[in-house]
Amino acid sequence: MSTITSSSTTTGRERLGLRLALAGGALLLVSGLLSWSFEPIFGDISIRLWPVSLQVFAMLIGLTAVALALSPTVLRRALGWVHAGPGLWALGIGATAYTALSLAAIAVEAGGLINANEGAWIALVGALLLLGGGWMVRDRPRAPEAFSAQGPATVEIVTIVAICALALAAAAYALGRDDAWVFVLFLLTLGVIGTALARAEVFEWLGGAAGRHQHVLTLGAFAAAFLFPFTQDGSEINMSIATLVLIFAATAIGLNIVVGLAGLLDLGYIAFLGAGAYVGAIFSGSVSSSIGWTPPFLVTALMGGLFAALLGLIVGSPTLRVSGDYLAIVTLAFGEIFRLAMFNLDGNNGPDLTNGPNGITAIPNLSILGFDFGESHTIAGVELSRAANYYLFMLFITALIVLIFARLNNSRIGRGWVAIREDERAAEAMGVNVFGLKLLAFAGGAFLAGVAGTVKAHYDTSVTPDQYQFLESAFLLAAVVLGGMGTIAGVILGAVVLKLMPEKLRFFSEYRLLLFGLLLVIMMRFRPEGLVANKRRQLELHDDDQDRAAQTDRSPQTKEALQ
Amino acid sequence: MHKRSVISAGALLLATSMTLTACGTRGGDSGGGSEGGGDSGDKVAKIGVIAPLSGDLSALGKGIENSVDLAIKQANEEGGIEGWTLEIAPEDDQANPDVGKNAASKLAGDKDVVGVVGTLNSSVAGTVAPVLDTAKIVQVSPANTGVSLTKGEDAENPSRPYANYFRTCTTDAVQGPFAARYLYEEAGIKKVATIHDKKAYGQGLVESFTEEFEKLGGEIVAAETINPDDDKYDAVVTSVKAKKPDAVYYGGEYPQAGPLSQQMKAQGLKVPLMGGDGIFSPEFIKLAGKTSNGDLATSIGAPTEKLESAQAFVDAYEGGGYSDDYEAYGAQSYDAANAIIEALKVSLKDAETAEDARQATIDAMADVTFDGATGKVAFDEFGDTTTRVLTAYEVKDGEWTDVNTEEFK
Amino acid sequence: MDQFLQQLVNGLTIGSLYALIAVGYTVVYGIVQLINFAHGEIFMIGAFGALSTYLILFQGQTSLWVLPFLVLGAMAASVGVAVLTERVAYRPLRGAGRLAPLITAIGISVFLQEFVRLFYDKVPGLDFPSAKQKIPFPQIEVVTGPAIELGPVTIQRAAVFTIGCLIMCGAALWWFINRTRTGRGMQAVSQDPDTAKLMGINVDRVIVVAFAVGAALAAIAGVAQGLLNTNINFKMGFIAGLKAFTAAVLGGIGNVWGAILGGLVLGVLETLAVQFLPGGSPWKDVWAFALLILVLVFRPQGLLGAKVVDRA
Amino acid sequence: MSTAAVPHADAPSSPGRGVVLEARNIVMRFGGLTAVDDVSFQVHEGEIVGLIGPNGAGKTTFFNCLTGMYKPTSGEVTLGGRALPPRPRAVVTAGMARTFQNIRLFGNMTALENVMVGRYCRTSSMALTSILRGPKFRREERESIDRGRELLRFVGLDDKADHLARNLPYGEQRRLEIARALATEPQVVLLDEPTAGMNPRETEEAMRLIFRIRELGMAVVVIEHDMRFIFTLCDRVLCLVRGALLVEGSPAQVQSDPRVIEAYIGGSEDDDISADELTEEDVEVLHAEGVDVEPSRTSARSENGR
Repeated sequence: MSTITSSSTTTGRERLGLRLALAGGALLLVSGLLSWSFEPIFGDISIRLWPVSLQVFAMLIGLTAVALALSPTVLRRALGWVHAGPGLWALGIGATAYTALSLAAIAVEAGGLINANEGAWIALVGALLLLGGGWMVRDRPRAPEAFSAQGPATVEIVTIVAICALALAAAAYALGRDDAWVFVLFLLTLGVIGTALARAEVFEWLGGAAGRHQHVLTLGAFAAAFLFPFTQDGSEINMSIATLVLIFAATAIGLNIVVGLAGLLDLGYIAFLGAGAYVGAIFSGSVSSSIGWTPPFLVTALMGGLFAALLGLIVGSPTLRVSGDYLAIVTLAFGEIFRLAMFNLDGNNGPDLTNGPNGITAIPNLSILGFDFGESHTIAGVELSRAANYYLFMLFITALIVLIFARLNNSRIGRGWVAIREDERAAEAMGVNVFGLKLLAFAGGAFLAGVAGTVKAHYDTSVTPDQYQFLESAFLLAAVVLGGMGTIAGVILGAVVLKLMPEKLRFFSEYRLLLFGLLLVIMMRFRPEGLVANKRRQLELHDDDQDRAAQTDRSPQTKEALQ
Repeated sequence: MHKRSVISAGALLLATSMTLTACGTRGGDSGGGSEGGGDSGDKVAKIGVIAPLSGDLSALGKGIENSVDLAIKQANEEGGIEGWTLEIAPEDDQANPDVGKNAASKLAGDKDVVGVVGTLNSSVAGTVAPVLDTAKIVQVSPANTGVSLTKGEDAENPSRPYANYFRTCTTDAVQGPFAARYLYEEAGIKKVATIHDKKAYGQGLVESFTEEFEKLGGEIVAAETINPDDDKYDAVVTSVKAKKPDAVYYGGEYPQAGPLSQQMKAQGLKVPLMGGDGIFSPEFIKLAGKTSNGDLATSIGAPTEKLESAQAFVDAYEGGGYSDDYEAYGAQSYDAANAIIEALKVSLKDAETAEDARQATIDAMADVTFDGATGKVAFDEFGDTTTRVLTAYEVKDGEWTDVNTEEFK
Repeated sequence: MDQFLQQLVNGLTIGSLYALIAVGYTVVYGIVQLINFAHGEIFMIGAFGALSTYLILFQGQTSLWVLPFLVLGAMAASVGVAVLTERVAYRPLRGAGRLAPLITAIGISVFLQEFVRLFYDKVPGLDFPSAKQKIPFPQIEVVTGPAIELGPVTIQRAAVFTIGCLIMCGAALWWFINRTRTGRGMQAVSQDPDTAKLMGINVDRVIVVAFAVGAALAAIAGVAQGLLNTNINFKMGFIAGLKAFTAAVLGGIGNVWGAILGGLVLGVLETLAVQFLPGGSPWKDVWAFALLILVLVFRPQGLLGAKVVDRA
Repeated sequence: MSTAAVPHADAPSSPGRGVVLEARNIVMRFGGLTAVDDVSFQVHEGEIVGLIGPNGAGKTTFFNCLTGMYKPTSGEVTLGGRALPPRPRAVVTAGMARTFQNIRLFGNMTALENVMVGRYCRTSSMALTSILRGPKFRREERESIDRGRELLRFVGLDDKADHLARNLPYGEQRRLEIARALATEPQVVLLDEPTAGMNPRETEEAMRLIFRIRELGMAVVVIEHDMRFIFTLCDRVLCLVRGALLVEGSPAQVQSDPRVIEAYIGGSEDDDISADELTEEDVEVLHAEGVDVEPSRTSARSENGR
């Protein structure tokens, strides 16, 4: 917290800092118009007055810096509520990192730092000025009007919509980058600006605005996601990445019911996706399926969901007696049993059902009400490829899952789950049907995953046991943990990060798992609540809280119950 | 109030996003322009490779990648195809059908790719072939032996499932029986136990082996399976040993076959282990240890080192400075790549872009015929190779030594 | 009957491996109530430690005197990594609920596997083979020679070594726990950490010792597994770890003797299941995991009774 | 709405009315330790009953037996004449709610949500209704919110409805726990040390709150160590020593009973060696293990636990 003697008067040192930051931001802005390299790399950053890639990113950072630096003075009217000090400090660090990495990129791609042109150096100077200015104002107290700020409704709605559109544009742009350097630098830019704005407490305001216009936000986000295929001009590869991300995200939200709401750690969740996928595959009419019957897809989807839910009930039943990390191991064991059973039901070691390790292949494309998902369709002059068809369908399913999650969360059932998560015995003593709700969480989460699985089977065209190994469960859990347990936005963010990064960064794919493991360790150490923390219901991960410790019995069992 | 704000928000969103994405496109265009320019004015056509470049089977996969690379380099040096430069686009499938499918999607999405060499595993081919078939990209496998890839699921009424799929190796339908005849006729073994890893390749081999072996009058005393993820096969070896076979026929690959052979001998089951081309690798001998002497394998084609047509390949490979051995499928991969290059000579001639030439390349494949490293390369109406020369090898003094080469009839 | 005896021997061999690894789970759990998910990887690191020692110092040697050095190399690697993970990853999370350490453990497990896979052949100055595929393990004459035939039963020499290791380790463990100051300190901490702290026991140190003891036994198991299977690979720890955890639960988690008993019982049940249940060897892990679930549900305190039962 | 929200106190309170809660010959053994030894008692409508006794006397264990958190070794509990099954949920549904010695709120839920969890057993919307937001769901949800706010106002927390329970000061957490218990619409409320750790002013407030609960027509059973509090508040007082009922009577009677004083003095003397008041988890662990309780160990534990 900033100093208590917070006065809105600005000291001389702060004034200097703000000016330095302003100058730095301006330099960054200007640098974008200059040449960064003698070589025409990264979409040709050698041309002046024609900013592309790295230059544009620098200008974005510069623009943010200028806005923040001017917020206490010139823009006081509009942006007076912004907490400029910490924002500028974060931006300074980020901008320095960005320009340094840009120089490194130029050096690597063009062969030596000698190839960096004046623009890049000016950007570096700007970043350093910003860093210095930011350091001077980093303790600047928050303006008194910070939290009371509530703009007119139209301004807020426009802002929300603009942010959705920006997110769409950013996603489309990022996916379009083939150059790993540009991709990384773009992500870094987003990260830097995002962190700076978060430090400047812009998101507090946004959070408020979003809360006041939740429908607009939700619809906007989905509209942006819906429009996404139309920006891709039939690019199959980007759409297939996007579809993978969606399937993954939808499953992760299902898992979030179990882990985030009910607090039951499930390490075998991928098996439910697999159960749905196998049902989808077996009843798909694939030649390698041993069952010839092909019901309409909606029936298959329902069957897949119900079968997964049935498995969920079976896995959930030990929760009557087992909880905590024992439960996690039970679910892990169950997941392995599922995979091995699918592996073995091939006629050699059991009934011929799943075709063993070879899996069920050549699964035909979905066809719902005459709409063939395997064909390209032209809608509004834009060609929608096969992957885009599945993307839109998955988007619909994801929307349903999000709706179910949100509504359950905010109901008697959801409160029951959270109560169980918080203190199982107290919940029971207050009349909450603990066992029933736990089963419901398992079965419900499994159902949603099962439905997603039936679509995945058709999209993947093959279902093999290897797709459903433990590591995939760990990935799902990581998406939930990374994003923020119990949140929707966080889990979607986590899913995007975990699926998108390895697809776009080829050089990185070899190290994907290594970094994944490291990420889990670091997140648990430094930010266990995830990227998007659930402010209202932060999980019990920062257990060292004083007031908490005071009221908690010290025996391990009580801690256990609190999980 | 709510409804109105939502509608106006939607309209606004549409407008904003269109503007923004338009901006994005401009940046993207200028990016694409600078990248396309190579050092010559030639257009680029890529030949993809889908093989396990990491994981247990990476020795084989690297051999495939390097051999294709060699073929492409040679073609470019010889002036290859007028106006075109060939490039290699390797993708790792980790011997996993799912990863393989993603690799295939990636290659299909690359407009420059006109052909693919791969895969190693039949199970991976099951997911790769449909993707490439949809994209009309020719696929030539140097190693898939699963019968159904060319003849369909129904063995009685063969019908070709993927028009784009060809292979330079013979199938299980040839290799299994060849092994059966070798064991029964040459080695005089009448009682055999079979073990396989349940994958398409291993199971297919064992099935065709069993059929032929029993037809010849031999006896299959035990039929077991293992899980390739296991390291320890004690339980299986014990059951097999109790049936007192004179040899064990294993359908699968060397990462399992090596330890299996070693553990068999250590448990006192001192009979030869025989397998298909999947165990024909020096890695097998390393894993199986000293007791592997006497183990047998079949492989497709005549021994590379002994075949005159292959000698040129071996020399070129060794001169190519590759750090990995060409392994079991080097020669077949080299031939597969050359088959695609031969077809491209026809199809790329009149093509504007590489993507346009895809279908024409598939059409041209049917007529390709040349003398490759493994002998004459040509394909029948199913896409199978017309040569059916096989060789049996035996481990002698820690090395694979060929003991019998003949044309399978 | 012959087959039964043979499978019994096989089961005891595998069971000894499980038992050696399971002790690590149980000791750590008994003291900090943490399922050290990465313990399977510690076992794997042990095997690679032994291999590295061999490749650096004894390349080409096959005589018996090499073996103790391999074991020492394995222990050094395992204990080092285990203590490091405790220090860097687990200690900061102590008292932070249960979810965070478990997720951390999963992260460490994945990280260690990948680290070995990616970088084993990249150690500067040393010509190690790539760990991306199975690596043959050095053969030591006396322990990997021809099998011993006892009537109808064949016993691999490496199996004798494995079972022998278990017996020796069991004895050493008994002596350590009951006869040394540190061992008694461990007992005290596992029974009541608060009181132990009040009595001046350095709990941090005891926890490190617990990790180290578990890692040392896992390292021996790693060497034994290498000799038995004649090859090792980077993912050998995952399933072995799960099985060993099953063994620890089966015996009663927190109870050292329970872990040893549980390992042996699990190994024997598993091999007998392959022999006598339909479906054959690919189902054996299924039986093991099903057993784990059944034990957790119906007898969470395990065969010999666990220290902390109230997971229910 | 507001009138329906709080049960009516249709009669002034005084003992001697109909029996609401009755416990007959409750015995609870853990291994070799008898924590509750053949205790019987009755609670009448609108009565405030105090339960006192030195540490380790088995008061909380007795509460756990009453509320179904433990299954008594023998004995029977009836509420309004009907036998209560030893399951917490059934007990709450039948009309008896409790608070905990060491506060067990749902820390990461808001105060209002905590109270709404108490409404769980009086509502019945299941998953599908919740997802579809049917009319029943909306009615119940609105009722729950209104009722929750009503109760928060009743305990004086109406301005803290949206605060996380964990962020409330200690005294307010105690009151919130009471509101949560009241939300289950009980006939009898069991309060386990409701003033532990409170300052005199807060204790005074708590006392007034308990009187007001009685005015709503509910019977209250209170465990307390604060004698002044007990003797001012209660209509009747029971004193437990070593699991057995020592004295029962009016505050004045109990206060003057020499055995009570002796029990307290003696109790504190041999506090170190007697089986101390076990936390319920400790006992469960021991129980599940089938292990005899080692007195020294448990005493050390619970001291630390407090």
